[in-house]
Amino acid sequence: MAEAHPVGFQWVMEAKARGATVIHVDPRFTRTSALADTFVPLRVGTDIAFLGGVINYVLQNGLDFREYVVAYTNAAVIVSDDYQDTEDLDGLFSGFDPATRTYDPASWQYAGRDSAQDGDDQDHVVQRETASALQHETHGIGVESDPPRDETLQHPRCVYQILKRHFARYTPELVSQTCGVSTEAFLEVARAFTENSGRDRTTALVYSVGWTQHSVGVQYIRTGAILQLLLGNMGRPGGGIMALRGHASIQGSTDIPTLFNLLPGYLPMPTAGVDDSLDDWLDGISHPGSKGYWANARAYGVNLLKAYWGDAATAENDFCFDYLPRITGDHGTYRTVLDMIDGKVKGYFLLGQNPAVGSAHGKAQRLGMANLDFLVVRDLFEIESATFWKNSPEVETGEIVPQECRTEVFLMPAASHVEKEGTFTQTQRMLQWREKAVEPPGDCRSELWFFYHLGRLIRERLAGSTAERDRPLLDLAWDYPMLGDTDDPDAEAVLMEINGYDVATRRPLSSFTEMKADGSTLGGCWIYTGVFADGVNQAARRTPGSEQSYVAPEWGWAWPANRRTLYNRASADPQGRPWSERKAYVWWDASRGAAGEWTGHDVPDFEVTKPPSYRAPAGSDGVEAIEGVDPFIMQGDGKGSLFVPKGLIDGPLPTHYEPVESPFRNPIHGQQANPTRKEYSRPANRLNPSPPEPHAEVFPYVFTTSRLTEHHTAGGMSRYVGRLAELQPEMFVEVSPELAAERGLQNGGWCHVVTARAAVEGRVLVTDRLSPLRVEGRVIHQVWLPYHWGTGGMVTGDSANDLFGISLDPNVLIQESKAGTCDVLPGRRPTGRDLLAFVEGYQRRSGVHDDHARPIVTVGPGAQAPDDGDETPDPAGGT
Amino acid sequence: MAGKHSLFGPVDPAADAGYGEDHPPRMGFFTDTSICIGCKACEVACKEWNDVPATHFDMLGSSYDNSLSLNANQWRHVAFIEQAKPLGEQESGLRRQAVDLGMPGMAPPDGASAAHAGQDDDAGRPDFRWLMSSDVCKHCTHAACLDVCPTGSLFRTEFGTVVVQDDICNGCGYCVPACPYGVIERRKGPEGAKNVGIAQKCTLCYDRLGAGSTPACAQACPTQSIQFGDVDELRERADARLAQLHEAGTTDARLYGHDPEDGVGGAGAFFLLLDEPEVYGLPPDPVVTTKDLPHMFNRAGVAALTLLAGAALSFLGRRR
Amino acid sequence: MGIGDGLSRTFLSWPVVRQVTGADPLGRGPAARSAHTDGLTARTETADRVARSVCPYCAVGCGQLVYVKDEQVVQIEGDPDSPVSRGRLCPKGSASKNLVTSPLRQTTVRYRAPFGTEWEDLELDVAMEMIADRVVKARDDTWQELDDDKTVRRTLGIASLGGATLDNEENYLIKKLFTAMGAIQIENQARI
Amino acid sequence: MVPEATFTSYYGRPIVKPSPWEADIPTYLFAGGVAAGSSLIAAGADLTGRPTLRRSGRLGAVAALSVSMVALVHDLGKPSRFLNMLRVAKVTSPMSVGTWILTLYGPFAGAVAATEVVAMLPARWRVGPLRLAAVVDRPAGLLAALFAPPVAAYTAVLLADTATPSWHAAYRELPFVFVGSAAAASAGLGLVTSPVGETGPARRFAVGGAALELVMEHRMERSMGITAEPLHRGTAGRWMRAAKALTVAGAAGSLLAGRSRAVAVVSGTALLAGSVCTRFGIFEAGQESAKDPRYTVVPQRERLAAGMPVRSGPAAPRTSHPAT
Ligand SMILES: Nc1nc2c(c(=O)[nH]1)N[C@H]1C(S)=C(S)[C@@H](COP(=O)(O)OP(=O)(O)OC[C@H]3O[C@@H](n4cnc5c(=O)[nH]c(N)nc54)[C@H](O)[C@@H]3O)O[C@H]1N2
Ligand SMILES: Nc1nc2c(c(=O)[nH]1)N[C@H]1C(S)=C(S)[C@@H](COP(=O)(O)OP(=O)(O)OC[C@H]3O[C@@H](n4cnc5c(=O)[nH]c(N)nc54)[C@H](O)[C@@H]3O)O[C@H]1N2
Ligand code: SF4
Ligand code: SF4
Ligand code: SF4
Ligand code: SF4
Ligand code: SF4
Ligand SMILES: [Mo]
Repeated sequence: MAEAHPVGFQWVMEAKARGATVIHVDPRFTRTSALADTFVPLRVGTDIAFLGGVINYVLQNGLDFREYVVAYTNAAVIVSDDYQDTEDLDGLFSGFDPATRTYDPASWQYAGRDSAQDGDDQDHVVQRETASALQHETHGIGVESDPPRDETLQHPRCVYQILKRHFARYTPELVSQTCGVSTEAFLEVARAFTENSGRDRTTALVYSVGWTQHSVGVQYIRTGAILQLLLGNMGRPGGGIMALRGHASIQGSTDIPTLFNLLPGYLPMPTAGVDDSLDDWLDGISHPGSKGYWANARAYGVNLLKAYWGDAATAENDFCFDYLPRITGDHGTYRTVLDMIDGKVKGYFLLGQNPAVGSAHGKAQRLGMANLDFLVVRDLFEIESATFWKNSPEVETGEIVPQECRTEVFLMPAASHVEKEGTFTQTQRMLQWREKAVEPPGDCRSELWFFYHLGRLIRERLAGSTAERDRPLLDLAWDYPMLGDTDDPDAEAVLMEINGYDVATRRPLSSFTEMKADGSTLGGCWIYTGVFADGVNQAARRTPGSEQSYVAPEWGWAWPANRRTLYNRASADPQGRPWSERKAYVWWDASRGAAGEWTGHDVPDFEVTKPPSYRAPAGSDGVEAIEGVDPFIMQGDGKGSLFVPKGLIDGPLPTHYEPVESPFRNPIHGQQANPTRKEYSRPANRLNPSPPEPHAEVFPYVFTTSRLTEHHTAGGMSRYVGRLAELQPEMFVEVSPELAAERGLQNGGWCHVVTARAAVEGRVLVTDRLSPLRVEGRVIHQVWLPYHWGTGGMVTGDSANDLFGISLDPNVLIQESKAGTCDVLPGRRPTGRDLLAFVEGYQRRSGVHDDHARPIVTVGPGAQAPDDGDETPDPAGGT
Repeated sequence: MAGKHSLFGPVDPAADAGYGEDHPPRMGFFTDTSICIGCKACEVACKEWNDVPATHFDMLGSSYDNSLSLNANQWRHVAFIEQAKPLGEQESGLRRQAVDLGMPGMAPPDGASAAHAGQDDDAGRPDFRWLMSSDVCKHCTHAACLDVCPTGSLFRTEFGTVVVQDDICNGCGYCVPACPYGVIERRKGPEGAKNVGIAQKCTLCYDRLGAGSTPACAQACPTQSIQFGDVDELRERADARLAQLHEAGTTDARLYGHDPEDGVGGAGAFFLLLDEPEVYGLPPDPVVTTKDLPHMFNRAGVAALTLLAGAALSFLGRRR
Repeated sequence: MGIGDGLSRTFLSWPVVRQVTGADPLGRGPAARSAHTDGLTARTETADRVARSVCPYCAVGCGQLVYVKDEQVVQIEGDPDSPVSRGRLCPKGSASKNLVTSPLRQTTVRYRAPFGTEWEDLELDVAMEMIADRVVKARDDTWQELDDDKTVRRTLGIASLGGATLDNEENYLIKKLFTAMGAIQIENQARI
Repeated sequence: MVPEATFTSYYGRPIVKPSPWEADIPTYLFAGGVAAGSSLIAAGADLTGRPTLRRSGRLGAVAALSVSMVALVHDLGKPSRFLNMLRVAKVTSPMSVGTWILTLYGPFAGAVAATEVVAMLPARWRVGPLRLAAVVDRPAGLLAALFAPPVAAYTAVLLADTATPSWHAAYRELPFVFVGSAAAASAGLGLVTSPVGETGPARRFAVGGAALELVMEHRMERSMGITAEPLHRGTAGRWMRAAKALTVAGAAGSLLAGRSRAVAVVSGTALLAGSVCTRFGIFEAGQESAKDPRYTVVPQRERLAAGMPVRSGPAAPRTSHPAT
């Protein structure tokens, strides 16, 4: 956190100054470790084992916050007796189909639910293809409101007992063996965690991409969530799970997504054959019968369609629902890049992203771009993704010959953050408006300008077309006030459309509860409704922090409803009283209003007048079904999910799998790695062998990549900026003194790192911050590389991402770029054609050279069978 | 006004320099290195504000320090020290270690044991620490650079700080060897940069102080490792922080440069360190060179008289 | 003679005289000051205006104050009012002025023709027209009405990547336009 | 030899900075010494009626002074601002003091050199104001001689008043070394330029100067502790060894030079060369001492270990932390 979110880290330092214990668990000693009270080095890719150990410690010693757990989580719920655990199936859950490598979650359901009538479910295969877990980020799980419960938590099939059995094997000894952590260090963490949780104390968990960029990334976070729920840390001040997000508006670009599977406000992109009608689509979101605010999905969906297609969207035509294109599976960026290599994609827009450096498998990225009709790069600088035809490593090896590369490239200069106005949504869901300081120089323009005018030009070209396919473009509500000499669309007008307004009066909506499903209101992103409450740009609010409470509600605006901590109903006990005075945050005040109100430091995440004593009438659903003791109001049962019966591709509980590339056999289960992961097996995407495959020893070391405080991601905003470039001027590789001795590496000298994809070189930094670990009785060396370099800018160097292949978490299709295996050699790498031959030599020795399909399922029926991975059928089919 | 402590000893430097008694309080820095995260924001913010050129684009292989030192193009410098050292243990005076102590690659632990990684249950936590510290001009109470400057380019401001006047300095370079901390330097380049040939160092953002703002580096510092303020108050804060750390068992914490009785009369920018000063590249007991100046002039005077007398004697002798 | 701070200065402003006549006999303080020094001001004071902004790098979302003089950004520093950052910025945020004023910034359109070996220049509006033509053509060429008999009404021939550095308003228009166009492979950093 | 001291540093990087000065400055030190000594010799020669020695002294002084001024200006980072030196008069700055000394000395040395030149002109040209030359001649020469010793001595303070370990540690003896060296060198110049008949005082001056230099240099090294090391190492060591040899030889030669013009020229040259070597040697040693953190840390550590940190307060040192 000190490395990549330094200013955020001031709050950690402040907490530490006030007596908080700071623990850092990371494969290497970083700036964060330097300031932490305790640093625990662990082997990359083993956090589930580590945290699973803590969960086991909690459960074995009965240290959970019982009152919270019983009231607010699904611990008491009884699960179907068809359910079988990884403990029973050697690393698989019940419902696994080795042919498709997917789970049928029917057996994971709560008892009493007839999974046969589960008509509204998306097919689990489709779910995996469409990265559906990302939708569930806010969708909550589609389960019915009132499952059978045993509040004594004794029932053998209640979630609590299942959990206990599931994690029983994660003993301190197993943690030590798997993670390379001493049992003492582990126990210290477990004790600190539990001793600092409860009524009077809370523990916060902070993660970022050290957890997400794994083939089991989502389950990492699930493990954290289970622990935090068991300890009663969710929805409470100083608790929770803090996802430190990446770019300035990565949260915003997820909320108002430029993502293939989502529409604004986490509405899913409709799937062909599933969401055939508006009703099908909306029911798939609202899960009729479930509790919570998704019950109003119709209003959200209709408002979006109205915002898109304005007057053309009417109740009669289902508000132009048919205008939405349909997805049929995985259209993620990695899939798309492989399609580019196959020539299926004609045009590619890069809108402030530099995949030639930033995305896994750099070579595949660049070869894909070299096989387009046209590429539009919008950036501040002449980044590598714009110059792949000229100076990429493939030009050096002869794989791209400029005179033979047909891609037409437009490099369009972008306006910077001070040259345009608009909102960023930062990591805590807070929108902050930026004022425009100066006009952009030269031809620099904002994306707002570019897309507005591109749309205008396209619509001009199609004007008069009678083709049905052109209706969505021609009917598009594409009319914004223009500002200035360059005809910039008014960003505030766009924000107003996002917020939503009454169609007739243009009165801005103040809350999504004002959204109507009849077409009389429109709004482009329901969770953002309220940012223009009272017609005021709330994101531009700037009441100084020093003049308000620590929650600072009058600075910017947070979705939803300016709420700063989600699920904060859980900060009060079931009766609505603060769990303790110290930790008071939101509580029920019987003396307020007519019959009592929720109040506190934050906007209550609960209906303000619904008392704790409220019990839902039988048969109710939606908001009405949320009881006074259901804090998790977006979940189908209103409870925090310790066990997830639905919505996750790879299992209802986290279990330790090895990274896809690992030198070790999974010490816990026969199933080596995540069996449902996405893996595109093809010659261009060779992966290093891992046990039980032979030849894993060719790549004996584990490597991981991450960030430097001094650089930014793919380097576009740091390698081209002198002030930052000089701080870390060269690509380097961190190794422990032990590994340096083993491989003859000299501090300050050169080395190169090799995988089945590439060899990249860097200067050697020998450091005690990396230490060999003892795992399963063996010493394992971990190597660390920053991934910020490329061929452009003021300081250049090899790109660490060239080392990675593509294998993805099945839930969200995020690549495993935190763990791989490699070899490390002293000196500089070969160049030109020799480099290709060099890497090929490694492929041969490790047995992945010839057409190689690797076993993905390693237990049960179908184990060890070669698996072709996840190729989707040729999409360039019918018209 | 010049007084008995004008060359050495505790003094209010602005008053001593003739600003009268109603000058603003002395301003300075207390840099608490125990909370520095080594982010280098101070380096960058300083360079941005003061338009200090970037000149160094080589990796140095010394942990994350690629900025080398305080110099004409580096008015803040963050040091990174990797130490295999038992935490919380008391330091002896003179370390019995080689010159290249604490450098990456020094003294690898026994290859096989890997014990420092905390593998063995009884090995305890890793005996390793990473010290970071942002160094800067000390704005000495008795500033050698200022004292020796023959042009009056270096002067004492009303805030008690020491600043180069770029329009006055003739680049004589005298201030450079005079500084006991090796801070100030004549700018050699790059070509086209401003003030080439002129002595350069931290101004404690004199222009910003005049506008009532915080210096750029302190303003940026995410963790407030760099604390800016009234020196008297900072000294109190430093004492309190030291006491707090000692109480918490960090016995190797110590203050550096805060003592008005020390060799430079106390630094306007002082530090809380976690190890001996020289580990951070700081002199352990710096003294302003002009402390000895009267003595030096004395000796020179005697020498001059000796020369005169010698000459006279030579001529008084027998004519040959 | 050129003693002192310039020919126009009088004998009385000669620092030696000030040393002798003032309270600074050692010539360390007021006596040594130059006229230029007396006239120093912070450029934050002389700026024409200040825009309240947000750091463009990471998701912490630190507040920035952008000082503008003569339509040029002259300083970017932390906004002390921000409850997120309290005026502080990390090295990246602190380098923001350098980012937006970097001499390496691309300010004109660059075009690389198929099989080209060098960049060419292109007028902005020409480039826009060319891109619009290519989008329309690619969409026509790769339009897909059905997939396995299921209506899809889309193109898989146009893809886009990026969004996390952009404003919400921008992402909104991007998604809106591409969706209307039938392009679905719209992705950003949230996937990686 | 002092045993190798153990010490700690930051990656072996220097703590103090070496001066940015180059060969200009030792040249300046040397030339200043020659100028000062020459003015003294010239005055003595004037008073004792040694015209050649007087002329060579006066002209030598102004020539050396010119060399030193060129060297000084050349060394400035902003030579155009040379006159800024006269903005202030700072007693805390040896360079400022030196500047003002030179400002006093220079005109007289220049004037007396000018009168010497005038005296060399054919009599019919010595008309108008030039006639004044004869009047100012001796007073100017005496004043130049009066201001000359500070010129020779202040340069020692110039070096010593720094944090450069091997310079500062030498501050007690260095002025004597420098005036000795100045005497020897200027006398050397006299030996080279004047007939043996006039150089008796110069020879005595040379021997005395050389002796002073050698004796004080020896004492200096003994008092410097570890910071004397650089005087024996590398380039500086070579300069210092050469300086000693040349000065001894030059002094010995000058004892015999009364008879032979050739011996006088050779020994005078040796003395001049010896002085050059002394200046370069001490200059280099200082530069080296600044580049090696050892010479900054070890003496300070020794001080601390002995319980004698430099403090202005009462005898019992205030310790800031347990380790000191
Ligand atoms: N200075 C700087 N700041 C940034 C960025 C930048 O490039 N530079 N990028 C921004 C962006 S886009 C993002 S997404 C965030 C990312 O912020 P972070 O996630 O903090 O960034 P990383 O440095 O990639 O990874 C964090 C840590 O994860 C560790 N790690 C790797 N594998 C594992 C593992 O298996 N388990 C555990 N426990 N730890 C592991 C790495 O050693 C590393 O120290 O930062 C944002 N902030
Ligand atoms: N090996 C490895 N790979 C990783 C990661 C890792 O940890 N390890 N982390 C991953 C993560 S989390 C991320 S987010 C990615 C980041 O990877 P990228 O997003 O590809 O990297 P950036 O360099 O941030 O690219 C953003 C670009 O946007 C440009 N830009 C900035 N502002 C604007 C603007 O307003 N408009 C336009 N048009 N352009 C703008 C910048 O100049 C820059 O070139 O890297 C991923 N890749
Ligand atoms: S630290 Fe050096 S440069 Fe700074 S005031 Fe003191 S003597 Fe001058
Ligand atoms: S270099 Fe400039 S500032 Fe330094 S002493 Fe000389 S004149 Fe003064
Ligand atoms: S006070 Fe100003 S000049 Fe000095 S280091 Fe800080 S930012 Fe730089
Ligand atoms: S800005 Fe603060 S925390 Fe960062 S390196 Fe400088 S002193 Fe340390
Ligand atoms: S200043 Fe640093 S921490 Fe703050 S938003 Fe910018 S990059 Fe992130
Ligand atoms: Mo990211």
